[in-house]
Amino acid sequence: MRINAHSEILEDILFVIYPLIILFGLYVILAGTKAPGGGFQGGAILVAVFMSRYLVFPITMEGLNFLKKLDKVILILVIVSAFVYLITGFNDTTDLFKSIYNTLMGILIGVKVGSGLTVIFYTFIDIEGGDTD
Amino acid sequence: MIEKIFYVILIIFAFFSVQTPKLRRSVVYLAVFSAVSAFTYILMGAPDAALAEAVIGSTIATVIYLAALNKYRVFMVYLTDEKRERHQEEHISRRKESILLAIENFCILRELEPQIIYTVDSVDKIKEKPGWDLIVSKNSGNYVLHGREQNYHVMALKEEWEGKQRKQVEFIIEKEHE
Amino acid sequence: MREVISNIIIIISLIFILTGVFGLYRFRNFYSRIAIASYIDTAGYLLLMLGVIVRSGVTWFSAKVILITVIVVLINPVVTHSIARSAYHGGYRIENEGSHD
Amino acid sequence: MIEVASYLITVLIAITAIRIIIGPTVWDRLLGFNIVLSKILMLIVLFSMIFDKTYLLDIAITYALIGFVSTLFIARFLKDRGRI
Repeated sequence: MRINAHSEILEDILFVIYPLIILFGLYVILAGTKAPGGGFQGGAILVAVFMSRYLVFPITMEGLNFLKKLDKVILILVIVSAFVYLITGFNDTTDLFKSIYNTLMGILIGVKVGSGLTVIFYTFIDIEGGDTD
Repeated sequence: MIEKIFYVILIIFAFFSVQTPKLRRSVVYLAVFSAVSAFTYILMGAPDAALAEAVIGSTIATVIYLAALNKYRVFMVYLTDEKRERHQEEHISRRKESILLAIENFCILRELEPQIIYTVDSVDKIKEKPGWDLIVSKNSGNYVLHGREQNYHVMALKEEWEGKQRKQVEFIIEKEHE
Repeated sequence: MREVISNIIIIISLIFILTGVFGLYRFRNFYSRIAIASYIDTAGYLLLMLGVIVRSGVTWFSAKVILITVIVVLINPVVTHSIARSAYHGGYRIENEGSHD
Repeated sequence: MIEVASYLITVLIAITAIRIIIGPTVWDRLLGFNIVLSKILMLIVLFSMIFDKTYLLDIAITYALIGFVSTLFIARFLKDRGRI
Protein backbone atom coordinates (compact mmCIF):
# COMPACT_ATOMS: atom_id res chain seq x y z
CA MET A 1 0.00 0.00 0.00
CA ARG A 2 2.79 2.35 0.85
CA ILE A 3 4.11 3.35 -2.54
CA ASN A 4 7.14 5.64 -2.51
CA ALA A 5 7.29 5.77 1.25
CA HIS A 6 10.12 8.29 1.35
CA SER A 7 12.41 10.04 -1.05
CA GLU A 8 16.12 9.46 -1.22
CA ILE A 9 16.90 13.17 -0.89
CA LEU A 10 15.24 13.21 2.51
CA GLU A 11 17.14 10.11 3.60
CA ASP A 12 20.53 11.53 2.60
CA ILE A 13 19.96 14.86 4.30
CA LEU A 14 18.64 13.27 7.49
CA PHE A 15 21.83 11.24 7.88
CA VAL A 16 23.73 14.53 7.91
CA ILE A 17 21.31 16.09 10.41
CA TYR A 18 21.28 13.21 12.95
CA PRO A 19 24.66 13.93 14.63
CA LEU A 20 23.89 17.64 14.78
CA ILE A 21 20.66 17.03 16.70
CA ILE A 22 22.38 14.66 19.14
CA LEU A 23 25.25 17.11 19.72
CA PHE A 24 22.89 20.03 20.25
CA GLY A 25 20.75 18.05 22.69
CA LEU A 26 23.80 17.15 24.75
CA TYR A 27 24.90 20.81 24.67
CA VAL A 28 21.52 22.00 25.94
CA ILE A 29 21.60 19.46 28.79
CA LEU A 30 25.17 20.23 29.87
CA ALA A 31 25.00 24.03 29.54
CA GLY A 32 21.70 24.26 31.36
CA THR A 33 23.10 26.08 34.37
CA LYS A 34 24.39 29.09 32.43
CA ALA A 35 22.39 29.32 29.18
CA PRO A 36 18.65 28.70 28.68
CA GLY A 37 17.94 25.02 28.65
CA GLY A 38 18.35 22.16 31.05
CA GLY A 39 17.42 18.56 31.43
CA PHE A 40 13.81 18.79 30.32
CA GLN A 41 14.43 20.74 27.11
CA GLY A 42 17.50 18.73 26.16
CA GLY A 43 15.69 15.44 26.66
CA ALA A 44 12.85 16.65 24.49
CA ILE A 45 15.31 17.59 21.74
CA LEU A 46 16.75 14.07 21.84
CA VAL A 47 13.29 12.64 21.14
CA ALA A 48 13.36 14.39 17.75
CA VAL A 49 16.15 11.99 16.77
CA PHE A 50 13.80 9.03 17.14
CA MET A 51 11.03 10.89 15.34
CA SER A 52 13.18 11.63 12.30
CA ARG A 53 14.38 8.03 12.40
CA TYR A 54 10.75 6.99 12.07
CA LEU A 55 10.45 9.16 8.95
CA VAL A 56 13.10 7.08 7.18
CA PHE A 57 12.45 3.63 8.67
CA PRO A 58 8.74 3.39 9.46
CA ILE A 59 9.05 0.33 11.71
CA THR A 60 8.72 -0.14 15.42
CA MET A 61 11.80 0.11 17.54
CA GLU A 62 13.24 -2.88 19.35
CA GLY A 63 14.15 -2.49 22.97
CA LEU A 64 11.11 -0.47 23.89
CA ASN A 65 10.72 -2.51 27.08
CA PHE A 66 14.26 -1.59 28.07
CA LEU A 67 13.36 2.09 27.73
CA LYS A 68 10.31 1.60 29.93
CA LYS A 69 12.43 0.02 32.68
CA LEU A 70 15.07 2.74 32.30
CA ASP A 71 12.40 5.37 32.78
CA LYS A 72 11.24 3.91 36.09
CA VAL A 73 14.74 3.25 37.44
CA ILE A 74 15.88 6.79 36.73
CA LEU A 75 12.78 8.26 38.35
CA ILE A 76 13.70 6.40 41.54
CA LEU A 77 17.31 7.56 41.23
CA VAL A 78 16.25 11.21 40.93
CA ILE A 79 14.10 11.03 44.07
CA VAL A 80 16.78 9.18 46.06
CA SER A 81 19.57 11.57 45.08
CA ALA A 82 17.48 14.58 46.03
CA PHE A 83 16.80 13.08 49.47
CA VAL A 84 20.46 12.28 49.96
CA TYR A 85 21.36 15.85 49.04
CA LEU A 86 18.87 17.24 51.55
CA ILE A 87 19.34 14.91 54.50
CA THR A 88 23.11 14.67 54.59
CA GLY A 89 25.01 17.88 55.14
CA PHE A 90 26.27 18.18 51.57
CA ASN A 91 24.39 21.35 50.82
CA ASP A 92 26.69 23.34 53.07
CA THR A 93 29.77 22.46 51.03
CA THR A 94 31.49 24.42 48.30
CA ASP A 95 30.07 25.79 45.04
CA LEU A 96 32.04 23.24 43.02
CA PHE A 97 30.09 20.40 44.60
CA LYS A 98 26.80 22.19 43.94
CA SER A 99 27.56 22.66 40.27
CA ILE A 100 28.55 19.00 39.93
CA TYR A 101 25.26 18.01 41.58
CA ASN A 102 23.29 20.29 39.23
CA THR A 103 24.93 18.82 36.14
CA LEU A 104 24.33 15.26 37.34
CA MET A 105 20.67 16.05 38.01
CA GLY A 106 20.34 17.57 34.53
CA ILE A 107 21.73 14.43 32.90
CA LEU A 108 19.38 12.19 34.91
CA ILE A 109 16.32 14.26 34.07
CA GLY A 110 17.35 14.46 30.42
CA VAL A 111 17.60 10.68 30.07
CA LYS A 112 14.30 10.23 31.91
CA VAL A 113 12.37 12.70 29.75
CA GLY A 114 13.93 11.38 26.55
CA SER A 115 13.10 7.74 27.23
CA GLY A 116 9.62 8.56 28.53
CA LEU A 117 8.60 10.66 25.53
CA THR A 118 10.05 8.08 23.13
CA VAL A 119 7.93 5.37 24.74
CA ILE A 120 4.85 7.62 24.47
CA PHE A 121 5.54 8.36 20.79
CA TYR A 122 5.98 4.72 19.73
CA THR A 123 3.01 3.60 21.80
CA PHE A 124 0.77 6.15 20.09
CA ILE A 125 2.02 5.18 16.64
CA ASP A 126 1.69 1.42 17.10
CA ILE A 127 -1.23 0.60 19.33
CA GLU A 128 -3.54 3.56 19.31
CA GLY A 129 -2.99 4.63 15.75
CA GLY A 130 -3.21 1.39 13.81
CA ASP A 131 -5.78 1.40 11.03
CA THR A 132 -6.87 -2.18 11.30
CA ASP A 133 -8.82 -2.71 8.11
CA MET B 1 4.19 47.54 18.98
CA ILE B 2 5.67 44.23 17.84
CA GLU B 3 4.15 42.40 20.80
CA LYS B 4 0.69 43.73 20.01
CA ILE B 5 0.81 42.41 16.44
CA PHE B 6 1.82 38.99 17.75
CA TYR B 7 -0.96 38.99 20.35
CA VAL B 8 -3.53 39.64 17.62
CA ILE B 9 -2.08 36.80 15.50
CA LEU B 10 -2.26 34.46 18.51
CA ILE B 11 -5.92 35.27 19.15
CA ILE B 12 -6.83 34.78 15.49
CA PHE B 13 -5.16 31.37 15.27
CA ALA B 14 -6.64 30.19 18.56
CA PHE B 15 -10.11 31.14 17.32
CA PHE B 16 -9.74 29.43 13.94
CA SER B 17 -8.21 26.26 15.37
CA VAL B 18 -11.31 25.77 17.49
CA GLN B 19 -13.82 26.86 14.88
CA THR B 20 -12.76 24.93 11.79
CA PRO B 21 -14.73 21.74 11.03
CA LYS B 22 -11.81 19.88 9.44
CA LEU B 23 -9.39 18.49 11.96
CA ARG B 24 -6.35 18.42 9.67
CA ARG B 25 -6.59 22.17 9.25
CA SER B 26 -6.77 22.54 12.97
CA VAL B 27 -3.48 20.68 13.38
CA VAL B 28 -1.70 23.15 11.09
CA TYR B 29 -3.25 26.11 12.91
CA LEU B 30 -2.10 24.76 16.26
CA ALA B 31 1.45 24.28 14.94
CA VAL B 32 1.53 27.94 13.83
CA PHE B 33 0.08 28.96 17.20
CA SER B 34 2.86 27.17 19.10
CA ALA B 35 5.60 28.62 16.91
CA VAL B 36 4.34 32.18 17.33
CA SER B 37 3.71 31.82 21.07
CA ALA B 38 7.28 30.60 21.58
CA PHE B 39 8.46 33.88 20.07
CA THR B 40 6.23 35.93 22.34
CA TYR B 41 7.83 34.19 25.32
CA ILE B 42 11.16 35.59 24.15
CA LEU B 43 9.67 39.08 23.97
CA MET B 44 8.38 38.72 27.52
CA GLY B 45 11.85 37.73 28.70
CA ALA B 46 11.47 34.01 29.33
CA PRO B 47 13.96 32.14 27.11
CA ASP B 48 13.66 28.90 29.11
CA ALA B 49 9.93 28.66 28.49
CA ALA B 50 10.47 29.64 24.86
CA LEU B 51 12.88 26.75 24.35
CA ALA B 52 10.48 24.28 25.95
CA GLU B 53 7.52 25.56 23.91
CA ALA B 54 9.47 25.45 20.65
CA VAL B 55 10.39 21.81 21.18
CA ILE B 56 7.31 20.38 22.88
CA GLY B 57 4.49 22.45 21.43
CA SER B 58 5.64 22.81 17.88
CA THR B 59 7.06 19.34 17.23
CA ILE B 60 6.10 16.62 19.66
CA ALA B 61 2.52 17.75 20.30
CA THR B 62 1.87 18.12 16.56
CA VAL B 63 3.07 14.59 15.85
CA ILE B 64 0.97 13.21 18.69
CA TYR B 65 -2.11 15.04 17.36
CA LEU B 66 -1.48 13.41 13.99
CA ALA B 67 -1.17 9.98 15.59
CA ALA B 68 -4.50 10.60 17.29
CA LEU B 69 -6.05 11.64 13.96
CA ASN B 70 -5.01 8.23 12.63
CA LYS B 71 -7.96 6.73 14.47
CA TYR B 72 -10.23 8.95 12.43
CA ARG B 73 -10.82 7.18 9.15
CA VAL B 74 -10.12 9.27 6.05
CA PHE B 75 -12.77 9.32 3.31
CA MET B 76 -11.17 9.94 -0.09
CA VAL B 77 -13.38 11.74 -2.59
CA TYR B 78 -12.13 12.33 -6.12
CA LEU B 79 -13.89 15.00 -8.15
CA THR B 80 -13.31 14.65 -11.86
CA ASP B 81 -14.70 16.57 -14.78
CA GLU B 82 -13.97 15.04 -18.14
CA LYS B 83 -15.29 17.84 -20.26
CA ARG B 84 -13.15 20.52 -18.73
CA GLU B 85 -9.45 20.15 -19.37
CA ARG B 86 -8.17 21.78 -16.21
CA HIS B 87 -9.51 23.02 -12.91
CA GLN B 88 -9.37 26.69 -12.19
CA GLU B 89 -8.19 27.89 -8.83
CA GLU B 90 -11.21 30.14 -8.27
CA HIS B 91 -13.36 27.12 -8.79
CA ILE B 92 -11.86 25.44 -5.74
CA SER B 93 -11.91 28.38 -3.41
CA ARG B 94 -15.48 29.43 -4.07
CA ARG B 95 -16.92 25.94 -3.70
CA LYS B 96 -19.54 26.13 -6.38
CA GLU B 97 -20.35 22.44 -6.18
CA SER B 98 -23.23 22.03 -3.79
CA ILE B 99 -22.85 18.27 -3.82
CA LEU B 100 -19.45 18.60 -2.15
CA LEU B 101 -21.00 20.53 0.72
CA ALA B 102 -23.57 17.76 1.12
CA ILE B 103 -20.84 15.10 1.15
CA GLU B 104 -18.86 17.04 3.74
CA ASN B 105 -21.90 17.37 5.98
CA PHE B 106 -22.47 13.63 5.70
CA CYS B 107 -18.84 12.93 6.63
CA ILE B 108 -18.95 15.21 9.66
CA LEU B 109 -22.11 13.51 10.91
CA ARG B 110 -20.53 10.07 10.66
CA GLU B 111 -17.17 11.17 12.13
CA LEU B 112 -15.19 10.70 8.96
CA GLU B 113 -12.44 13.00 7.77
CA PRO B 114 -13.14 14.02 4.16
CA GLN B 115 -10.24 14.58 1.80
CA ILE B 116 -11.34 15.98 -1.53
CA ILE B 117 -9.02 15.79 -4.52
CA TYR B 118 -9.61 17.67 -7.75
CA THR B 119 -8.30 15.88 -10.77
CA VAL B 120 -8.77 15.70 -14.53
CA ASP B 121 -8.06 12.00 -15.01
CA SER B 122 -10.75 9.71 -16.32
CA VAL B 123 -12.75 7.47 -14.01
CA ASP B 124 -11.07 4.25 -15.11
CA LYS B 125 -7.66 5.71 -14.47
CA ILE B 126 -8.62 6.69 -10.92
CA LYS B 127 -9.99 3.24 -10.23
CA GLU B 128 -6.57 1.71 -10.86
CA LYS B 129 -5.15 3.61 -7.88
CA PRO B 130 -5.19 1.73 -4.58
CA GLY B 131 -7.12 4.01 -2.27
CA TRP B 132 -10.39 5.61 -3.25
CA ASP B 133 -13.78 5.62 -1.61
CA LEU B 134 -15.99 7.73 -3.83
CA ILE B 135 -15.55 9.22 -7.29
CA VAL B 136 -17.78 12.09 -8.36
CA SER B 137 -17.81 12.70 -12.09
CA LYS B 138 -19.74 15.56 -13.58
CA ASN B 139 -21.56 14.95 -16.81
CA SER B 140 -23.50 17.84 -18.36
CA GLY B 141 -25.22 18.94 -15.20
CA ASN B 142 -25.75 15.46 -13.79
CA TYR B 143 -23.51 13.90 -11.18
CA VAL B 144 -22.46 10.28 -11.40
CA LEU B 145 -21.15 8.75 -8.18
CA HIS B 146 -19.00 5.62 -8.33
CA GLY B 147 -18.57 3.47 -5.28
CA ARG B 148 -17.77 -0.07 -4.15
CA GLU B 149 -20.17 -2.44 -2.57
CA GLN B 150 -18.12 -3.47 0.44
CA ASN B 151 -17.68 0.15 1.51
CA TYR B 152 -20.58 0.54 3.87
CA HIS B 153 -20.27 4.30 4.20
CA VAL B 154 -21.02 4.66 0.48
CA MET B 155 -24.00 2.35 0.83
CA ALA B 156 -25.31 4.45 3.70
CA LEU B 157 -24.92 7.57 1.58
CA LYS B 158 -26.84 5.90 -1.23
CA GLU B 159 -29.70 4.91 1.06
CA GLU B 160 -29.91 8.36 2.56
CA TRP B 161 -29.98 10.20 -0.73
CA GLU B 162 -32.32 7.87 -2.55
CA GLY B 163 -34.93 8.54 0.08
CA LYS B 164 -34.70 12.26 -0.57
CA GLN B 165 -35.30 11.94 -4.33
CA ARG B 166 -32.36 13.91 -5.58
CA LYS B 167 -32.88 13.97 -9.30
CA GLN B 168 -29.54 14.87 -10.77
CA VAL B 169 -27.57 12.25 -8.81
CA GLU B 170 -26.98 8.77 -10.13
CA PHE B 171 -25.17 5.95 -8.34
CA ILE B 172 -23.01 3.29 -9.96
CA ILE B 173 -22.03 0.63 -7.45
CA GLU B 174 -19.26 -1.74 -8.43
CA LYS B 175 -19.60 -5.28 -7.18
CA GLU B 176 -16.71 -7.30 -5.97
CA HIS B 177 -15.95 -10.52 -7.85
CA GLU B 178 -14.43 -12.99 -5.50
CA MET C 1 32.23 51.94 7.02
CA ARG C 2 31.16 48.43 8.04
CA GLU C 3 27.76 49.73 9.11
CA VAL C 4 27.12 51.36 5.75
CA ILE C 5 27.92 48.15 3.84
CA SER C 6 25.73 46.08 6.16
CA ASN C 7 22.87 48.57 5.83
CA ILE C 8 22.99 48.30 2.04
CA ILE C 9 23.00 44.48 2.19
CA ILE C 10 20.09 44.44 4.63
CA ILE C 11 18.05 46.79 2.41
CA ILE C 12 18.59 44.50 -0.59
CA SER C 13 17.59 41.46 1.47
CA LEU C 14 14.42 43.21 2.66
CA ILE C 15 13.47 43.85 -0.97
CA PHE C 16 13.93 40.12 -1.66
CA ILE C 17 11.80 39.06 1.32
CA LEU C 18 9.06 41.53 0.41
CA THR C 19 8.98 40.19 -3.13
CA GLY C 20 8.70 36.62 -1.84
CA VAL C 21 5.65 37.40 0.28
CA PHE C 22 4.14 39.38 -2.59
CA GLY C 23 4.54 36.31 -4.79
CA LEU C 24 2.36 34.33 -2.38
CA TYR C 25 -0.61 36.44 -3.48
CA ARG C 26 0.41 37.26 -7.06
CA PHE C 27 0.28 33.74 -8.49
CA ARG C 28 -2.89 31.74 -8.89
CA ASN C 29 -1.26 28.32 -9.05
CA PHE C 30 0.01 26.31 -6.11
CA TYR C 31 3.10 24.91 -7.80
CA SER C 32 4.37 28.26 -9.02
CA ARG C 33 3.58 29.74 -5.59
CA ILE C 34 5.67 27.20 -3.74
CA ALA C 35 8.58 27.52 -6.18
CA ILE C 36 8.72 31.33 -6.11
CA ALA C 37 8.16 31.70 -2.38
CA SER C 38 10.85 29.26 -1.34
CA TYR C 39 13.52 30.40 -3.78
CA ILE C 40 13.20 34.04 -2.89
CA ASP C 41 12.81 33.31 0.80
CA THR C 42 16.10 31.41 0.91
CA ALA C 43 17.89 34.13 -1.06
CA GLY C 44 16.61 36.86 1.25
CA TYR C 45 17.57 34.79 4.29
CA LEU C 46 21.15 34.37 3.08
CA LEU C 47 21.54 38.07 2.36
CA LEU C 48 20.09 39.11 5.73
CA MET C 49 22.49 36.82 7.58
CA LEU C 50 25.36 38.20 5.49
CA GLY C 51 24.41 41.72 6.54
CA VAL C 52 24.26 40.72 10.22
CA ILE C 53 27.67 39.02 10.00
CA VAL C 54 29.27 42.05 8.34
CA ARG C 55 27.84 44.35 10.99
CA SER C 56 29.02 42.15 13.87
CA GLY C 57 32.56 41.42 12.71
CA VAL C 58 34.65 38.41 13.78
CA THR C 59 32.98 37.33 17.03
CA TRP C 60 31.29 34.29 18.58
CA PHE C 61 28.00 35.80 17.48
CA SER C 62 29.05 35.54 13.83
CA ALA C 63 30.17 31.95 14.31
CA LYS C 64 26.78 30.94 15.68
CA VAL C 65 24.98 32.79 12.89
CA ILE C 66 27.09 30.96 10.30
CA LEU C 67 26.12 27.65 11.95
CA ILE C 68 22.41 28.55 11.74
CA THR C 69 22.81 29.58 8.09
CA VAL C 70 24.45 26.26 7.18
CA ILE C 71 21.65 24.31 8.87
CA VAL C 72 18.93 26.32 7.12
CA VAL C 73 20.58 25.99 3.72
CA LEU C 74 20.70 22.21 4.25
CA ILE C 75 17.14 21.78 5.49
CA ASN C 76 14.95 24.37 3.76
CA PRO C 77 15.05 22.90 0.20
CA VAL C 78 14.28 19.44 1.57
CA VAL C 79 11.15 20.71 3.29
CA THR C 80 9.98 22.46 0.13
CA HIS C 81 10.64 19.32 -1.90
CA SER C 82 8.70 17.27 0.60
CA ILE C 83 5.63 19.54 0.53
CA ALA C 84 5.52 19.63 -3.27
CA ARG C 85 6.02 15.86 -3.45
CA SER C 86 3.23 15.30 -0.98
CA ALA C 87 0.90 17.45 -3.08
CA TYR C 88 1.85 15.67 -6.30
CA HIS C 89 1.55 12.12 -4.96
CA GLY C 90 -1.64 13.05 -3.17
CA GLY C 91 -3.18 13.62 -6.59
CA TYR C 92 -3.36 17.40 -6.63
CA ARG C 93 -3.08 18.38 -10.30
CA ILE C 94 -4.11 21.90 -11.09
CA GLU C 95 -3.04 24.25 -13.81
CA ASN C 96 -4.33 27.62 -14.74
CA GLU C 97 -4.36 28.35 -18.41
CA GLY C 98 -6.20 31.62 -18.29
CA SER C 99 -3.63 34.01 -16.94
CA HIS C 100 -0.14 34.61 -18.26
CA ASP C 101 1.84 34.33 -15.10
CA MET D 1 18.26 49.75 10.16
CA ILE D 2 17.90 46.56 12.17
CA GLU D 3 14.85 47.94 13.98
CA VAL D 4 13.22 48.82 10.67
CA ALA D 5 13.93 45.31 9.42
CA SER D 6 12.34 43.72 12.50
CA TYR D 7 9.20 45.86 12.13
CA LEU D 8 8.90 45.00 8.45
CA ILE D 9 9.32 41.25 9.04
CA THR D 10 6.67 41.36 11.78
CA VAL D 11 4.20 42.91 9.35
CA LEU D 12 5.12 40.27 6.76
CA ILE D 13 4.32 37.49 9.25
CA ALA D 14 0.87 39.00 9.69
CA ILE D 15 0.40 39.11 5.91
CA THR D 16 1.49 35.48 5.53
CA ALA D 17 -0.99 34.46 8.23
CA ILE D 18 -3.79 35.58 5.90
CA ARG D 19 -2.58 33.07 3.29
CA ILE D 20 -2.64 30.34 5.95
CA ILE D 21 -6.25 31.11 6.79
CA ILE D 22 -7.70 31.64 3.30
CA GLY D 23 -5.52 29.14 1.47
CA PRO D 24 -7.74 26.94 -0.68
CA THR D 25 -5.95 23.66 -0.02
CA VAL D 26 -4.18 22.27 2.99
CA TRP D 27 -0.84 22.30 1.18
CA ASP D 28 -1.07 26.07 0.90
CA ARG D 29 -1.40 26.22 4.65
CA LEU D 30 1.64 24.02 5.05
CA LEU D 31 3.65 26.32 2.76
CA GLY D 32 2.55 29.30 4.85
CA PHE D 33 3.63 27.51 8.03
CA ASN D 34 7.07 26.89 6.57
CA ILE D 35 7.45 30.54 5.61
CA VAL D 36 6.30 31.77 9.03
CA LEU D 37 8.91 29.51 10.67
CA SER D 38 11.74 30.95 8.60
CA LYS D 39 10.54 34.52 9.26
CA ILE D 40 10.55 33.87 13.02
CA LEU D 41 14.09 32.53 12.68
CA MET D 42 15.17 35.82 11.09
CA LEU D 43 13.41 37.79 13.84
CA ILE D 44 15.21 35.90 16.62
CA VAL D 45 18.60 36.63 15.06
CA LEU D 46 17.73 40.32 14.68
CA PHE D 47 16.47 40.59 18.28
CA SER D 48 19.57 38.86 19.56
CA MET D 49 21.57 41.56 17.79
CA ILE D 50 19.41 44.40 19.16
CA PHE D 51 19.42 43.25 22.79
CA ASP D 52 23.04 42.04 22.56
CA LYS D 53 22.26 38.67 24.11
CA THR D 54 24.01 35.77 22.44
CA TYR D 55 22.10 33.07 24.27
CA LEU D 56 18.97 33.84 22.25
CA LEU D 57 20.73 32.20 19.30
CA ASP D 58 20.35 28.81 21.02
CA ILE D 59 16.60 29.12 20.50
CA ALA D 60 17.21 29.97 16.84
CA ILE D 61 19.31 26.80 16.44
CA THR D 62 16.45 24.84 18.01
CA TYR D 63 13.97 26.26 15.50
CA ALA D 64 16.30 25.46 12.61
CA LEU D 65 17.09 21.90 13.74
CA ILE D 66 13.74 20.71 15.10
CA GLY D 67 11.11 22.77 13.31
CA PHE D 68 11.18 20.77 10.10
CA VAL D 69 10.11 17.49 11.71
CA SER D 70 6.48 18.51 12.17
CA THR D 71 6.23 19.80 8.58
CA LEU D 72 7.57 16.52 7.23
CA PHE D 73 5.14 14.51 9.37
CA ILE D 74 2.14 16.54 8.20
CA ALA D 75 3.26 16.18 4.57
CA ARG D 76 3.55 12.43 4.90
CA PHE D 77 0.19 12.27 6.70
CA LEU D 78 -1.49 14.01 3.76
CA LYS D 79 0.30 11.89 1.15
CA ASP D 80 -0.41 8.47 2.65
CA ARG D 81 -4.11 9.23 3.12
CA GLY D 82 -4.14 9.47 6.85
CA ARG D 83 -1.44 7.12 8.01
CA ILE D 84 1.77 8.32 9.53
